[in-house]
Amino acid sequence: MADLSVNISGLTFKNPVTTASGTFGYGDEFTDFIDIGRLGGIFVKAVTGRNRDGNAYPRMAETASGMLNSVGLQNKGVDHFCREIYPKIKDFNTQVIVNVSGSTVEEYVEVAERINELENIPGIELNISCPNVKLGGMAFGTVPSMATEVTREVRNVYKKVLMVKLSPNVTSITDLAKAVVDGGADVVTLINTLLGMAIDVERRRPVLSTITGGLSGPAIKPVALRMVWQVHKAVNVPIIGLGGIMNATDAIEFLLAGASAIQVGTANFIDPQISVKIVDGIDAYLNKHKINKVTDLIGALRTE
Amino acid sequence: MADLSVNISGLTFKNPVTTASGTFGYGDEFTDFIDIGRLGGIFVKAVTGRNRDGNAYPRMAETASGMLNSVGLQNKGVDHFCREIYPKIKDFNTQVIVNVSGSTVEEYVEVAERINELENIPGIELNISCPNVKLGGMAFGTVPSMATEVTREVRNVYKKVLMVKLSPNVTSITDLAKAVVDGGADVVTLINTLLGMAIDVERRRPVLSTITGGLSGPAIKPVALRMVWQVHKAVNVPIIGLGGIMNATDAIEFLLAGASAIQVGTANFIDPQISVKIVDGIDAYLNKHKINKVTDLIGALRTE
Amino acid sequence: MQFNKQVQELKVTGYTRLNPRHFVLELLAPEKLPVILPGQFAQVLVEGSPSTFLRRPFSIHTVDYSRNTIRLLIQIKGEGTRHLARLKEGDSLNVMYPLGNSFSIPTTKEVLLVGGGCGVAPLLFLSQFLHQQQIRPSIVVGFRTREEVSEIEEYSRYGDVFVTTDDGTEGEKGLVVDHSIFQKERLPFAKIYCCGPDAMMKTVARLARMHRIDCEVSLENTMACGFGVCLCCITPTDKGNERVCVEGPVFNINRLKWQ
Amino acid sequence: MQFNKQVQELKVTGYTRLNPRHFVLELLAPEKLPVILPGQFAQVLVEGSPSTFLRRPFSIHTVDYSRNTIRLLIQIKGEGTRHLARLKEGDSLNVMYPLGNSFSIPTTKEVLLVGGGCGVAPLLFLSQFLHQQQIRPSIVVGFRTREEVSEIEEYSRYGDVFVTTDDGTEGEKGLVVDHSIFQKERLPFAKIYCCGPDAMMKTVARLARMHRIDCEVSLENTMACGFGVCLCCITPTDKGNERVCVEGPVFNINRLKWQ
Ligand SMILES: Cc1cc2nc3c(=O)[nH]c(=O)nc-3n(C[C@H](O)[C@H](O)[C@H](O)COP(=O)(O)OP(=O)(O)OC[C@H]3O[C@@H](n4cnc5c(N)ncnc54)[C@H](O)[C@@H]3O)c2cc1C
Ligand SMILES: Cc1cc2nc3c(=O)[nH]c(=O)nc-3n(C[C@H](O)[C@H](O)[C@H](O)COP(=O)(O)OP(=O)(O)OC[C@H]3O[C@@H](n4cnc5c(N)ncnc54)[C@H](O)[C@@H]3O)c2cc1C
Ligand SMILES: Cc1cc2nc3c(=O)[nH]c(=O)nc-3n(C[C@H](O)[C@H](O)[C@H](O)COP(=O)(O)O)c2cc1C
Ligand SMILES: Cc1cc2nc3c(=O)[nH]c(=O)nc-3n(C[C@H](O)[C@H](O)[C@H](O)COP(=O)(O)O)c2cc1C
Ligand code: FES
Ligand code: FES
Repeated sequence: MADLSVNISGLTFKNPVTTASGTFGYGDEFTDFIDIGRLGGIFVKAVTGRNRDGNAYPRMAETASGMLNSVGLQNKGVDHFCREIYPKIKDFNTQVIVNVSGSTVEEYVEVAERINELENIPGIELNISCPNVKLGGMAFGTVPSMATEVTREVRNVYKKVLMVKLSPNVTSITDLAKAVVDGGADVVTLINTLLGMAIDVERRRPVLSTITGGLSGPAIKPVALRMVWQVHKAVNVPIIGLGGIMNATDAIEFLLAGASAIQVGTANFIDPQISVKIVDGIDAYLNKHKINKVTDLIGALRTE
Repeated sequence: MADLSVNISGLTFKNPVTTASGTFGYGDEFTDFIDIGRLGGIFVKAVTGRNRDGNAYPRMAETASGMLNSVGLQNKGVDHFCREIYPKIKDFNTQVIVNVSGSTVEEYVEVAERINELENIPGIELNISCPNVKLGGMAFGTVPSMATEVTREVRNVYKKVLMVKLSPNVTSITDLAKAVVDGGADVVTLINTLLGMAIDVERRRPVLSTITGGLSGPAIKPVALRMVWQVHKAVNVPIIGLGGIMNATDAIEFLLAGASAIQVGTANFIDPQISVKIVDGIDAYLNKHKINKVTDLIGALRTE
Repeated sequence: MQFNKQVQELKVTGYTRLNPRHFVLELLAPEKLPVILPGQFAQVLVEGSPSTFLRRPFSIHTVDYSRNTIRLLIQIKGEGTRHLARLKEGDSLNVMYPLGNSFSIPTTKEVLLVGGGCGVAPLLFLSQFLHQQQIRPSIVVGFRTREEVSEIEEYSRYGDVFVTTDDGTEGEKGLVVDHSIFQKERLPFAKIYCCGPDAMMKTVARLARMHRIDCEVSLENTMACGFGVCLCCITPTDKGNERVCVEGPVFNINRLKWQ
Repeated sequence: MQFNKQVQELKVTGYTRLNPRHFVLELLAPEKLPVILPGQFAQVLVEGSPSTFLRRPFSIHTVDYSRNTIRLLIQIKGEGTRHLARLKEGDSLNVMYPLGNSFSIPTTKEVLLVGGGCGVAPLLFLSQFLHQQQIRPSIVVGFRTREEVSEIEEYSRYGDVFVTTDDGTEGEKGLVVDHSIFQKERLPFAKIYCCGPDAMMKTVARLARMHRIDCEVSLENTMACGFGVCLCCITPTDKGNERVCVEGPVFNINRLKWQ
């Protein structure tokens, strides 16, 4: 049994396998299938300042080796989270990170301040892929100066580990990574979904009510892996990598590219036990290759 | 039999199905499999100023519903093209468009000038996804001002139909589309490949000699379709759409999103007869839906 | 009662082709079946079908605790179902089940079941269940044409069956909702359970409201997970957007805000 | 002679499992077989294997014009070949063939064939072909272990066969290139044809150069198309980067710039 633990900005994860926000609910739906305590951590779904109904139906379209979603941050708001959800998840035997979203800098700050008070939440993950209402719908995560600003404002009020999750829909992912590190991010998570679209040719209509939506699943893995690699070379903070991870081999690819931990997203829908299987698969790989600790894999890609 | 012909900036294509540059050679390898005269057009592979050897082996990695390539514009240069290739392809009974590449503005201009002299080539497609040596390897196609400049310089010397093929690796595809239209492009083609990466975990090395490469195939279709739709709403020139088209249904999705014609790329590798099958499939769709002419589908997506 | 969801490899022990578009799979569980209620569904992994990335949801058609089997009634629609239609006895199938809520237990004996197309799937299980509660429902089922009419003997065991076909080749001609049973001034039912295409369910709901009959419908929706975590399958209700895969698929029509 | 490439649905008429890792498929063509030369290969579409997007290349193992069949010798490596291993007689397979160039016709009778692993595949066809030219080659074939040694009788029909196994359980112990035939001071051959893993071919090429023997090798490479249009499968030669699928897979070692 190899040492699977990783240290991410001072937080110890018992292994590098975590679950992606929006694909794992608040963890409770998974207790039928797995022992959540076997995971390195879980990223619970986006929390915003107030209740959001999300987008209209239909919200999902299957695509080649992937899916599009337009859930639209449906959640009951930070009050409800602190009051109703937190008590249920605070004693999970794993790191519980909250994904924080908003449409204005003030909303991000407000949510971060509230989550800061929750003792058993050691970190937040800022989801800056949301459209910024003040910036005419342009996502915070696509303009470096905006990304720095929202990170800095949250950093001012948030005292624990601050992770920022980047959108892949940009010309230069390294510019965005540098921007959030400048703003005070301890960790960068990448990638969120690629913006995509699907059309029903029989009805001659978009499949999603929102026309476009977020593409996830194995289809995006090559792009995600490339971005992790680019950011790993460009910034000096730990990276959490994700995008299309379906098995231990995929997870190891991300570690080699420079991720200190990985998140399992869409794969949870197909096999709710997959995250635990990936923990076992990484262990088996390390044993097979006689590597004592998983940290020896991080960024260990040979390119000479 | 419906009317399949489309008019693209004054050029008549007998149908909207063409083949993508770099996936169809110079057409000759396909004569064993199909009658090239049944296609609307063919886009032959990239021609540069001088001979290029391309990148080292390995140049290909299979990915989920797609592939990565790092061919690197291998070709024998514009002289060789005009002397050796042009005579062989000039009498194809279809529109033959030449894909033009370069590392400097001067190289693009030089190639465009030479191709301008070839009577039976009615248009060129500028591939501005290549890294710009003067701009430190940043692609022309990712910086709007550079995209405008290279288009304008080519426009000055090129008198026939000027198409510009855009890279999807940008924050705003509409900014790039507007930039090349400002520079004088008659038509925009989208999309080129997404930048991706693959890792061999057994060898702990990148699969490609160049570490990163271009992702193509059905995996990228949702992104391509989204970009065609966005550009269709933003600019007023005809669009040629591509990215992951594997069958007639996919092709029709692109037409509905706003493409006046489509290109078949990676699918040619799997089924060299697919382009002709797509022509037949579009015809069957039109007949089934009692639509007289294919142009009625262009941009006909219902979103109200 | 516990509702532990399972992911199991079930074995195909029976395959019945009802007609060119429909077939029934009988699946044997490797362990004792969990408690399953009528209206619940299963998420099926379609292995070996390149264009089928996500699981496919199907209602539980019948449950046989003595044989430890469940059955699914499947209509061939696209790649996934086409692939399932090629399964053979002895093949195994990865299934997540039981999922979703269930039809409520009626407080009356005057029960009507209405089903159209593959929407009949959960109604056979429901009629068995009602039978156990000493309730003999009326069952109206609609099909496209005579050759698609099937399993009528099975339904007849548990209720009084009325058939419609779109083309009138069997039973009354027309859609399910055109059946003469709905034409009476006073419908002799206190509860309706309905499953089928959206348009049909909306018509039945309208009839039920008109006649002040309590009515539950089983909704379809595009699902990614099927167990409540993706929020892709919502429907607007009096409590906001609810998940069809957890709070549903069965909803009382009073709670729905049909678009 | 014409070399029209075809895309055809071939029918599986024979399936022989040689050992746990290797099997041979016999495939019947729907029309008269095209002319096929030794060293040419086929691109096989692996239907129903979700992770197999592109075709898979395999050398033509044998050709039987009288039965109108070809055979492929396949080693199970990953998803694609695992899936092909599940084919059964009667199944059909979409195949593009014949592709690539071929081994040259020797101008001498002193011919040596060297093959290792699934690299033996094209050598059976080549020995049949040489047999027709009244040439009886020496054939050195290497396997991992005794249970993988196969088709020796077939090779023996056309040449003198020498076997090596990595573990020495049959023939000489060691790699193909360790065989005593290579230890002689003067090798009695004027032409070597070789196919197998890169490292093996490089060693053979070194030996050939040392002994001034003309030598052709059949290269592998990662292929997307297999018929010359994608430029993914290049190898550096004296004429620059050439396509293994068109200018190859067979190259004279004098033309190669081994990395
Ligand atoms: C709770 C629930 C219970 C169901 N029970 C049954 C059942 O008992 N028997 C049965 O035959 N079918 C049932 N369905 C529908 C079944 O899930 C779909 O027909 C199936 O997923 C289609 O898969 P496919 O790969 O063959 O088709 P695809 O290729 O995915 O799609 C073919 C066509 O069907 C449509 N479609 C796909 N999935 C759905 C869906 N979930 N809802 C509505 N339309 C869809 C697509 O838009 C497309 O037009 C149920 C669906 C739900 C949500
Ligand atoms: C011209 C040519 C002729 C060939 N002839 C034969 C033959 O007669 N019999 C035979 O068994 N095999 C032959 N091969 C190799 C065969 O094509 C691969 O083993 C096969 O494609 C693997 O497919 P897969 O899906 O099972 O494995 P994958 O899952 O694709 O890969 C499994 C492993 O094999 C490696 N691999 C995959 N494709 C190739 C390739 N083309 N070349 C080298 N390594 C590869 C991968 O990197 C990976 O490590 C030939 C290859 C070429 C190029
Ligand atoms: C249905 C769905 C909902 C999601 N919701 C969120 C969210 O609330 N916040 C967030 O940061 N990312 C969200 N994501 C993005 C995922 O966390 C992840 O970044 C993305 O899906 C790529 O990973 P994958 O390919 O492994 O799924 C969501 C993804 C899906 C599929
Ligand atoms: C092997 C390969 C080589 C390519 N070469 C070129 C090229 O020379 N010029 C160019 O503009 N695009 C080139 N492309 C990009 C394609 O033309 C096309 O934009 C891309 O593959 C997306 O379409 P697809 O998914 O249908 O393949 C190449 C793509 C592949 C796969
Ligand atoms: S399908 Fe995921 S929540 Fe219902
Ligand atoms: S595999 Fe495409 S050129 Fe050889």
